Amino acid sequence: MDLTGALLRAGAARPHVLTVTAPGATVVRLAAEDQLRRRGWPAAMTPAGADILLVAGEAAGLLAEAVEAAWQAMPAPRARAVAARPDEVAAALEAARARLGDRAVQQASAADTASRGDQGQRAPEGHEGGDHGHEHGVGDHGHEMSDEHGHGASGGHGGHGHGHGEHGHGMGGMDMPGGLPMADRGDDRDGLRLDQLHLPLGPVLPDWPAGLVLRVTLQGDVIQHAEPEILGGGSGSFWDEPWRRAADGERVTTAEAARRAAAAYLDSLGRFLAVAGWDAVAAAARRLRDEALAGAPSGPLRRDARRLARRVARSRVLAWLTGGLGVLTAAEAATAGVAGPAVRAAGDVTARYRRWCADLEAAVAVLDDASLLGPGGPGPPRGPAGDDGAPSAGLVAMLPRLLAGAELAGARLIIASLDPDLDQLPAGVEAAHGH
Amino acid sequence: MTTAVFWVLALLAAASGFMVFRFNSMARVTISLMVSFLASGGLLVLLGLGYLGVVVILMMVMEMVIMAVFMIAYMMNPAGLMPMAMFHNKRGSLAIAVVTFALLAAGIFLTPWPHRSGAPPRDATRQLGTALMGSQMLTMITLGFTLLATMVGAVVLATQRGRYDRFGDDLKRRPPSDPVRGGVGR
Amino acid sequence: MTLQLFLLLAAGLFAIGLYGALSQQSIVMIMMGLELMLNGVTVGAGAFWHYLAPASASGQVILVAVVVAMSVEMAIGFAVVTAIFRAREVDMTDMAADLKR
Amino acid sequence: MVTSAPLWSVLVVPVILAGFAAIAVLADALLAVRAAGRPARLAAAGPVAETARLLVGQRRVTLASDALLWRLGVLTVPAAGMLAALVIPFGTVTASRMSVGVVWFNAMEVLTWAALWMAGWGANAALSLVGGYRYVAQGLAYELPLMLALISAATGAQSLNVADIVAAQSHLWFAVWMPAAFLVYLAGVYGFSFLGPFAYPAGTDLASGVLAEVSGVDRLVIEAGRWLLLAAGAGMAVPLFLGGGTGPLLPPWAWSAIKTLAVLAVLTWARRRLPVLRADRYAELAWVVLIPLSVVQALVPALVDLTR
Repeated sequence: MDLTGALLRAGAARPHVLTVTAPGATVVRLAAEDQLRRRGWPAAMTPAGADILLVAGEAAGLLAEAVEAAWQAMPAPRARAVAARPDEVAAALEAARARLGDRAVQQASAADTASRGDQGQRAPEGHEGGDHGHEHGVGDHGHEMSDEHGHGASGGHGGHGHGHGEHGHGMGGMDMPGGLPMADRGDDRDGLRLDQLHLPLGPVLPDWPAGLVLRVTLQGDVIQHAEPEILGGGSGSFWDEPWRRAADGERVTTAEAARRAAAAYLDSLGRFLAVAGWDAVAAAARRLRDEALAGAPSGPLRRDARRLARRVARSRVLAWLTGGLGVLTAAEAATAGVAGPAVRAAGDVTARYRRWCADLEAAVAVLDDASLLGPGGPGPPRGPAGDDGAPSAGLVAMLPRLLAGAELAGARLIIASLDPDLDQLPAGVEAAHGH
Repeated sequence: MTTAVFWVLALLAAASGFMVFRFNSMARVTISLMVSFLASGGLLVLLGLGYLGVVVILMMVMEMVIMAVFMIAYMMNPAGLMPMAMFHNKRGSLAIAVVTFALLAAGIFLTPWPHRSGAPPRDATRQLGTALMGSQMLTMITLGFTLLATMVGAVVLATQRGRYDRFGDDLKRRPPSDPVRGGVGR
Repeated sequence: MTLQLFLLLAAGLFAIGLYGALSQQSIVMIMMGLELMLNGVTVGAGAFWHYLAPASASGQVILVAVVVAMSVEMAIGFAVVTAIFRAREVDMTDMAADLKR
Repeated sequence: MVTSAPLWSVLVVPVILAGFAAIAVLADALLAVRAAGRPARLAAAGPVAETARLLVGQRRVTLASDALLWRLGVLTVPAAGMLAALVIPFGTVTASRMSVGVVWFNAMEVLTWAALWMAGWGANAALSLVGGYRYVAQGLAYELPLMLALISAATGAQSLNVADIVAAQSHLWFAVWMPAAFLVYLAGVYGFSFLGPFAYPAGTDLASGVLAEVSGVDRLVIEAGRWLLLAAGAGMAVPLFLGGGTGPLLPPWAWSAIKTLAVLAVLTWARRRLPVLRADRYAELAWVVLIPLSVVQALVPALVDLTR
């Protein structure tokens, strides 16, 4: 009896998919999330929890390295799928699932992962050294590697736990077990100089802005210093498309723009709620977003969106959890070149997501307005886009100040409540520093 | 049956206690001490002290996990990835420990222990409770105050910020300035 | 299972703890040694109660006192380590031995 | 009257517990399928496929991991649930009629502290480690109110024996006249099974935190452990606050099962209604509001006992 094969096939009926979105590939990501929801395939959080690694868009440069590292970190059974365009998603997922249920393919894959010294089935007890740069938490795949490759076998690979940080360079001569560097100590707000951890967050991280890497210095889980890095912009945001077309002189109706804006707010809310750990409502927001983009009738859409917006905006627990986090005054935001909800909210995380809810209600109110998009209609979801990457460039530039002193959980909420869309940044800003 | 359980627990308690000073990793050190306490708790249950045995298990799991946090925060080499010895006067300590053990062991076997007086109570927990709330009330009060003093003292020693840091020099700042806001908004 | 066996175990735990408390340099490791010594006392007190005077609650009360002593030792110990660490960034007794000079 | 079952019943307890946990998992899958707008008949397929994929999945091995503590931590999660369940009476029988059953339950549930901390530490990955520490912070917040809730029930019955606590509720359930203790207890159940609003150690913001690097059978064991703990918590709520197996018409075991399923249903449903409570907010609430509240609650049965 082929028990393994049967289990493989049974498991492949519902694979967990880790989606990595390349800059400029929001459309592909949306198609992928829609597909996963329809199929009932859960989204994986980490390479360790994933069966299929789906690359949405074309990963290049540092992102390609991060994808490769994530792939190396995935235990068998595993399969890889690449979809450059939205219409390729379904076929890519189906092919990946077929490979996932194929015993011969998976046994080869398992042998492959087992042969990599530090990744085998047999767990070497204690401290096995290895020279792969991919054995870390999700946050840090690949990125550190690219800096360290020149160091040879035991270069530092960043992001290890155990209170160890790493300082990138300078441990070439030290013979550390496992190639792990010792941590440095640093000042902290509580006056205790404890070990620091240098950890890149992203790009392979769930519910994280595509193409963003945040290099953080942690003491405990308090961020002492954060430096954003951008893996490349897109050629204009998907969410700004109706306004861009209107500016080019095309005929765009208010209804079309409102639908896009509503979907954008729902997308942002979905990401924010997922980070806040309110999975059920996050899933509802994403489902509504997919329906809005698929052209669902405006009546039920309006009703459901309003209900969701009110439920989120009125939740006292959520407001209690997010109050006082990441306060951004209107003046500060304006100087940084930020517009849109983040400025109009002028406050903490709570104010920002409530602003989204209000804007969402306003957008769904004009879903049937067939008039031409004018200045009185709904604006672009993140505020007017500029050639220099505004407003998302400004949002990213503010991260270091807002995140310093925040705890990891708070920092994730702050980032999700700003929700920068790196597709707004001009293409080819590879590895540009946010400030 | 009980004898077998005794030997297993006794050897476990002694061996894991010994390993506390053999492991390099602070995590393993702490967990090892925890296992030693769990075995002692089991031995107390074996002796008919159900309540105290289980309380020792309950307390020591919590205490050791909290201890691990501090161990790892303050040690230079918490994961023990780079083996390093941090001893002073290892041989002297060993000699003192061995002599102490020898003296204690000699005492244990040479002392003419008295015979058991009285029978174990039907409910040891009730015996303890009645004693602490009755004849031993003074002990209980002392222990209570000791714990209270410990709580206050430990917080005062460990913390850096006081109310002037939070509420300002005139104690009028509202809301207080805290690095991370709490859930009640005091 | 006799009183002697329990006491021997208690003495063993006490001696191991004593060795650790005397030989270790790091304050937190010394605290581990102290805890282990108190662990020995716990086993001993339990054995005395069971084998010598089970009718009286004194053995149990001693046990309670030892358990309280353990928690006090840990709480104050870590508070002191935190204070020393904050002031000097050390967690080693040898480095905090000003009174020697 | 609750009687003690023979020793072999110790082996039956995990089976019954796993049955309740499986029902809860299926109910949860049903709720998830309904929320996603997919046909309800697909609900059962989810957990089955999930189990299959985890059974064949490779174990993840990370660089310089502490494999011993990692596996020990993972295994302790379901073990804690099963051990805690030993003292829960089912109808009129219980596997262990321990005189200190309430303390035993508490001690076994506290084993998850060590378990999750070890699981987080062992993987040697930053997010996993943060998840492990988060559980300690969360534990410090939920544990003391939970203990006081257990003490309230024990004080009401003047006994630490679960069977006596059931007997003391023959006229009135403790949940009725100790509602605060009951609610705090239910919050504690979420706390030690790190599910729902207390999924903070395995939060999405940490990419599933303590579970981030766990794959294959390990993942299956730890996920099953969460639901076993939830089932154990729901099962213990019945003798502590809901009168155990007492009830009209039906036999006691049926009442135990119905009440346990009802508590499980509430817990499974309510876990989707709230976002994750971060420990930095919840800890202050727990210490400044819930602990005093629980102390006052524990005083109520104490005063009632005195006047009896």
